[in-house]
Amino acid sequence: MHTFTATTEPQIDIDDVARLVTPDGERIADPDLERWIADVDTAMLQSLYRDMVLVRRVDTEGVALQRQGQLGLWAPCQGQEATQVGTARGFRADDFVFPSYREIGVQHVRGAKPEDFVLAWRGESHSTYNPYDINTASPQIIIGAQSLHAVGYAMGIQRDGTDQVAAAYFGDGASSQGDVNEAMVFASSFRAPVIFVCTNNQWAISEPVTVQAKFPIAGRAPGFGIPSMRVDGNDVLACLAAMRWAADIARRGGGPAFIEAVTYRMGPHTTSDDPTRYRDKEEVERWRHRDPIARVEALLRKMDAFDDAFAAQVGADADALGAEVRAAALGAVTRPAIEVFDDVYAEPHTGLTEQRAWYGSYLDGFDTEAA
Amino acid sequence: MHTFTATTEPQIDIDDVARLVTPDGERIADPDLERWIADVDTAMLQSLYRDMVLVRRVDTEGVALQRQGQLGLWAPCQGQEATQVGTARGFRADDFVFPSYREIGVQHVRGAKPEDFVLAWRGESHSTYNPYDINTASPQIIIGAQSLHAVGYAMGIQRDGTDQVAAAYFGDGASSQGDVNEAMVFASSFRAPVIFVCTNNQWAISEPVTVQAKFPIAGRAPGFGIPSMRVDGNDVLACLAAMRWAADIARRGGGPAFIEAVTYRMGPHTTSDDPTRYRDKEEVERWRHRDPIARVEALLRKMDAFDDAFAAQVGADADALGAEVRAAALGAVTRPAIEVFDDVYAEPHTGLTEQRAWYGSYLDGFDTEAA
Amino acid sequence: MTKLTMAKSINEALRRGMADDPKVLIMGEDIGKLGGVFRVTDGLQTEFGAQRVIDTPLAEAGIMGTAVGLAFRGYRPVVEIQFDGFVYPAFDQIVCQVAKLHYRTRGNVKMPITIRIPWAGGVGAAEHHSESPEAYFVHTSGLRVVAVSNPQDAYVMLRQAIASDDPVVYFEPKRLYHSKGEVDLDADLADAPPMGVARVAREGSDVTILTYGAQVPVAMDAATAAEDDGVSIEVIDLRSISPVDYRTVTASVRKTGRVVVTHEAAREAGVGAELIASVTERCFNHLEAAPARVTGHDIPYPPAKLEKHHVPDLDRILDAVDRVLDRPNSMSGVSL
Amino acid sequence: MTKLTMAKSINEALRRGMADDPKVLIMGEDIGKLGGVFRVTDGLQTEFGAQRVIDTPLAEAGIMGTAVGLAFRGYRPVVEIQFDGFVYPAFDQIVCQVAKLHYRTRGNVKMPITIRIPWAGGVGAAEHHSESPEAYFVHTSGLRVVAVSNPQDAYVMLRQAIASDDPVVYFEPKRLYHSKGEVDLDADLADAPPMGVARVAREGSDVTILTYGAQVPVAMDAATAAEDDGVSIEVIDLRSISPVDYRTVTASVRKTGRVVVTHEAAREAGVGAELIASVTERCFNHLEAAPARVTGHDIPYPPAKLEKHHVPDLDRILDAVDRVLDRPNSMSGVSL
Ligand SMILES: Cc1ncc(C[n+]2csc(CCOP(=O)(O)OP(=O)(O)O)c2C)c(N)n1
Ligand SMILES: Cc1ncc(C[n+]2csc(CCOP(=O)(O)OP(=O)(O)O)c2C)c(N)n1
Ligand SMILES: [Mg+2]
Ligand SMILES: [Mg+2]
Repeated sequence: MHTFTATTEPQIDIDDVARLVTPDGERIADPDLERWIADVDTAMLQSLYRDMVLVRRVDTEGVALQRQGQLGLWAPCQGQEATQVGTARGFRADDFVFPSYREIGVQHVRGAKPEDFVLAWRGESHSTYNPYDINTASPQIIIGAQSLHAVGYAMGIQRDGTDQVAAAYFGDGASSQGDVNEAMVFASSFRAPVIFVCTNNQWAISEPVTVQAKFPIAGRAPGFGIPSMRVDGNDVLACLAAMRWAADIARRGGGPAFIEAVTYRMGPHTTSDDPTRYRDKEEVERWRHRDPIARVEALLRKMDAFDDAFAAQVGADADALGAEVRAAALGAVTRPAIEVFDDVYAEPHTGLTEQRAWYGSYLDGFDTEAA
Repeated sequence: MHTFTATTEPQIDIDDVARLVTPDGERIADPDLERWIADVDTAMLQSLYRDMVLVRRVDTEGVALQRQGQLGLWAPCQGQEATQVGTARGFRADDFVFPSYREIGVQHVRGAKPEDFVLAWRGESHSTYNPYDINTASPQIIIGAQSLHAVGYAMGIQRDGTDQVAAAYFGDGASSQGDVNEAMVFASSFRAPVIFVCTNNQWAISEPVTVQAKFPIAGRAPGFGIPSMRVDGNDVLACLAAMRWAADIARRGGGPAFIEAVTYRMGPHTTSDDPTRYRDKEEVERWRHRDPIARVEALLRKMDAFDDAFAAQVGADADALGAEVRAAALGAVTRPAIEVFDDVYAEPHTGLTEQRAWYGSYLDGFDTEAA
Repeated sequence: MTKLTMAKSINEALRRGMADDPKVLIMGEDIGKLGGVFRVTDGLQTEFGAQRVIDTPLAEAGIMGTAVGLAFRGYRPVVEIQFDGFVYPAFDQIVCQVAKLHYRTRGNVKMPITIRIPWAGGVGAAEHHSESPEAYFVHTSGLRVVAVSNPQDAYVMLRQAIASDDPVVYFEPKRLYHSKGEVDLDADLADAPPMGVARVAREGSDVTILTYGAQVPVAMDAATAAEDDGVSIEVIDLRSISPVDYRTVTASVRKTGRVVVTHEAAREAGVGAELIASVTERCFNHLEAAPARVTGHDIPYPPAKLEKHHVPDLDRILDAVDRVLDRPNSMSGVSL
Repeated sequence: MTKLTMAKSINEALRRGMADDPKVLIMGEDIGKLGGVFRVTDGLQTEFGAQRVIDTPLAEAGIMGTAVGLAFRGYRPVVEIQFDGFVYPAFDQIVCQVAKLHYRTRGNVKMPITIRIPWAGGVGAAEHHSESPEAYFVHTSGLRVVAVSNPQDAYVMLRQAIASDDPVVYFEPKRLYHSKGEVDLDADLADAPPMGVARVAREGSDVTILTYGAQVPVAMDAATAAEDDGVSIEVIDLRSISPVDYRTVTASVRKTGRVVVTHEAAREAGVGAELIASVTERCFNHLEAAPARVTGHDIPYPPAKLEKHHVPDLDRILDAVDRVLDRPNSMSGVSL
């Protein structure tokens, strides 16, 4: 037979995913994932839980700060904590990650500091942390562009002969972009150690995933020669396992791997968005019962590893982080006007030097007038 | 199982294709293709043969004209006649086809006139025929761009409620372009009646297909939900059958279909190219034994349908066409200079009207000086 | 006449454009149920259905390339690019296909595509959401480029763009979406000034300000302020920035002899450069002073908190007015 | 000194750039075994291996985007775009990433990428193979843009571009690939004029011609022809078109008071517009006549048989020289 037909029906079953913990918090076995989490003990599970709670707290704080006019915009990640924390915990510190604007949890796991979550959304700067400090690029806004950056970075890893990996995070909407598909072509052609994480949160602003794909997005990668996995994105254990599976392929010289994490954007696209215009409350409610944090709490309780002291400690940590985030926003100091000219070029530039000098004297003119 | 692995080994077997006639001209049965050529009788087979011979003759003439300085460039299609003629014969006249620069055979089947093959390569105009006369767009030079045009055209067909189809031809190299992948996304999302024909002639200028794809290109489409077929591109019957299979899906409202025709570019990329720099003679020789025209001749002989009279008639037809093509090139008259300003806009344009008037008077100045 | 916001007047132009011609359809990201991120297409999918108001996959090259195919088939697509900074993935299709197909096919294939671009800054947005890419399109032969500054023009010019058999890039300033103005929805379009004609937004005799889009109200404010200072400024709203209506422009410059151009886009090889070069070529002997540009700096659009130091404001325009009048200004004594 | 074609001098610059710095690598379509469609990368893959001379899949966005990733990792990619007309699929990555990443990351991430573009017309090529897209990049803040006109500059400036920590778009005129000139391959690059400095290609006192790339030899021929006519022309080869060396330019214009700009690209919002606007701003009181532009028409690049009516030639330059000297010319009596 030389015909290829789509192997799955044109309908996307959100339960047709690899999974280790059911929505009710029951630990189940999965043939693909099991071996990758053999070492995960109670402490580790608790720490995954803690990360998710912290991320949700940062997110809640971000929304609140935006409502209070402290931030220009915020892109909530509520509902996606397991995808972000679970996969990101699968990296080594020396791997390099290219996130998109919604990957608050990834940034948190990579080591972002409180101010890093808010200063860009406040409009103080286009990005915050130095990417080399936490081996994580500034969050990308141009949909899909970072997928190629990750492949290029991975090509650099190959040339350096190390066993690091690079990774790109992008959404279900992004999967339609030419860049993302070219990234798969290049990654496959060069067998680059790169991991693609497609966060299928069911929506690209107001467009349901079915506008982008009538078949599972994970089903695209194999056509490019890239092994892929469709995982329950609300199951933090499964997400961790999926990333370990993928990173292992890449690290061992097996080339790229692809993860589709099936999850849900519980909030609006951003604080500017009004999802009541385009989606049903019922859908949101259905997904509320699949909450990624509640799921781990249920599992921990079944394991007798969730007591009041633990809950209180995590709550206190989250409060502390939330307070720090808030303080960072409120305490932000806008840079002097003249700094708009900084860092356009790495080396001196005659044209800009002249414009900068002129603008400086123009601004000085106001001081003089005022004086 | 929720993992997807590439179903084929990372190596591309050129004989792993749907086929109806072996390289030796033996008619074999193929489960996927058989029903689509039930009506093909001897006369039809002879006419397919004739088309291929004519196309090869146009191609030979084009190369010769270029060598003689009559054309600026030529992109030979030798070796690809079966792919082009076979698939193009599967269309209806009211279907609409978007070819690339090498689709001489497609243009021939669609009704291009002798001058249409040479005037653009001669530099007289960017394109020749009126696309609406033969329902075929001007050959596209920007790699892959036309794939999206075909999808858009097909979306128009859907809105008009007819059972026409649109088709795009592009190469193995083109399969890497973002546009081609976006075309698959849009076609699948809208279930547009469009057929993608990827002519895998093993080379994109100097790059072997393995730079673009380590796995069969036809294997990509199903990931987008598009049924595909990998067909022997040197088997004109199989190519015809493949197009009928694809067009039937599209016409019946089944959405897009994808054909990968596995063939070989026997000549250089263009007359400017020197393939001895990058590929082995042996490979070319191996493919010479798979010649698409000799194959049909052998089959016709086995069927006792290839006699001297037939051969002579086809040869004479080819000679006549070749002579017309040559005459069209030699007889071409370059347009007046001022026509560079024609057709930039459909409606009057103040800026260009002014530039045109100035240039006219500038040119007139020379006449005056000369007089 | 009806009082409408600019967003609503664009919405009306789309509605009536579609009602009048079944070949008109609109396509873009989130334009259906959501009605666009700026609500400009609000209600249109309900009214005209998903076949004519098409939510596309998230891929700008795909949107533009399929619009080209629809135009081949005789449709007249109106494409929405969600924000100015997201037009670049479509750049190849715009430059090599939309702009060139009519020329390539010697007039056989028309490209009556309208490309709507919510445009420019001053709205406190994130990176890539405040760009002014108009010069790229002005430099591209085969396109027409317009920029609107008020609800009435927004309405009429969009209808004209849709009716044009040429591709038109239509820039709509985001920060004016909610500004209101009188719009005559029922006027005969044949009576309206053609898309290519500039408008003298304010008459004056000392200095000509050439501008377009969201800088028009800023220039008007500057003119008002200058009046108190005894300076009479003529403000020309170009409306069409390719081609430019040089009849109107040169008439003004011949009168005033002094020119200030203002736009938000970066200065280098921007539309202002073209305007000054053309004005100098056409009116050299009438110029009393070097024309002055007031533009964004030659920097990427800065973070929101700093954008007011990038987008030209009233003070920077007045400073340039002082420059062309040879009065003390920020460049006094500066030798370039 | 060695006599080399421009193609060979670029090849040498790549070779030595790679030999000097293991982080330099080159990537593009057909640059390996074939040595590029113009043979500019001939022999480099044999010498440096397929890890450093990378034949990429056929996708320009992919090439540019992976180059960005390699730069993130500390590499210094030199990207070849096969022909000028094929740079547009990479436009988004160039404008939004290559040009902006240093600014976005406040200097933390450098983009030392060189983008080589075989460029412009006059070679009888098919559609899309003769484009002059330089103004798009000049208008893009964050990029440096250079255009070379002779083998020596081609060699030195490519080495400088590769060594620069900023992204540089490097235009190489196709029709000069086979022109020969003396090249000093062993000169200390530190002694060479910096990339941003213009060159007075010929001194003169009556008229200044500003140009770059393949128009430089045309302008030189025009200057020679004008000499017979008693007109002394100064020709400035700008070399860097962003930023422009206005020190050299204004010094010349202050001397001659008359300016002609010539380039192949379309006129509207082209580099010539910027040059005239800037020269007018900087030298208004020294100008004796309106500066004149000699450019491609505002049309898509025409078919090869007609290109000589599009690309400015000696006659059109001399006509413009007559214009700025107020001698009879094609515009005499034309009122704009
Ligand atoms: C090239 C480009 N086009 C459009 C946008 C506008 N935009 C921002 S987010 C978004 C939806 C993205 O959806 P998805 O990829 O699923 O990610 P999610 O927001 O769900 O995390 C769109 C259309 C953009 N940022 N970049
Ligand atoms: C966007 C773009 N990039 C590069 C080129 C230059 N180019 C012309 S043909 C070609 C190879 C195309 O290979 P393939 O798609 O396999 O088609 P084939 O030539 O084999 O028919 C290349 C790189 C182009 N025309 N357009
Ligand atoms: Mg999404
Ligand atoms: Mg090929």
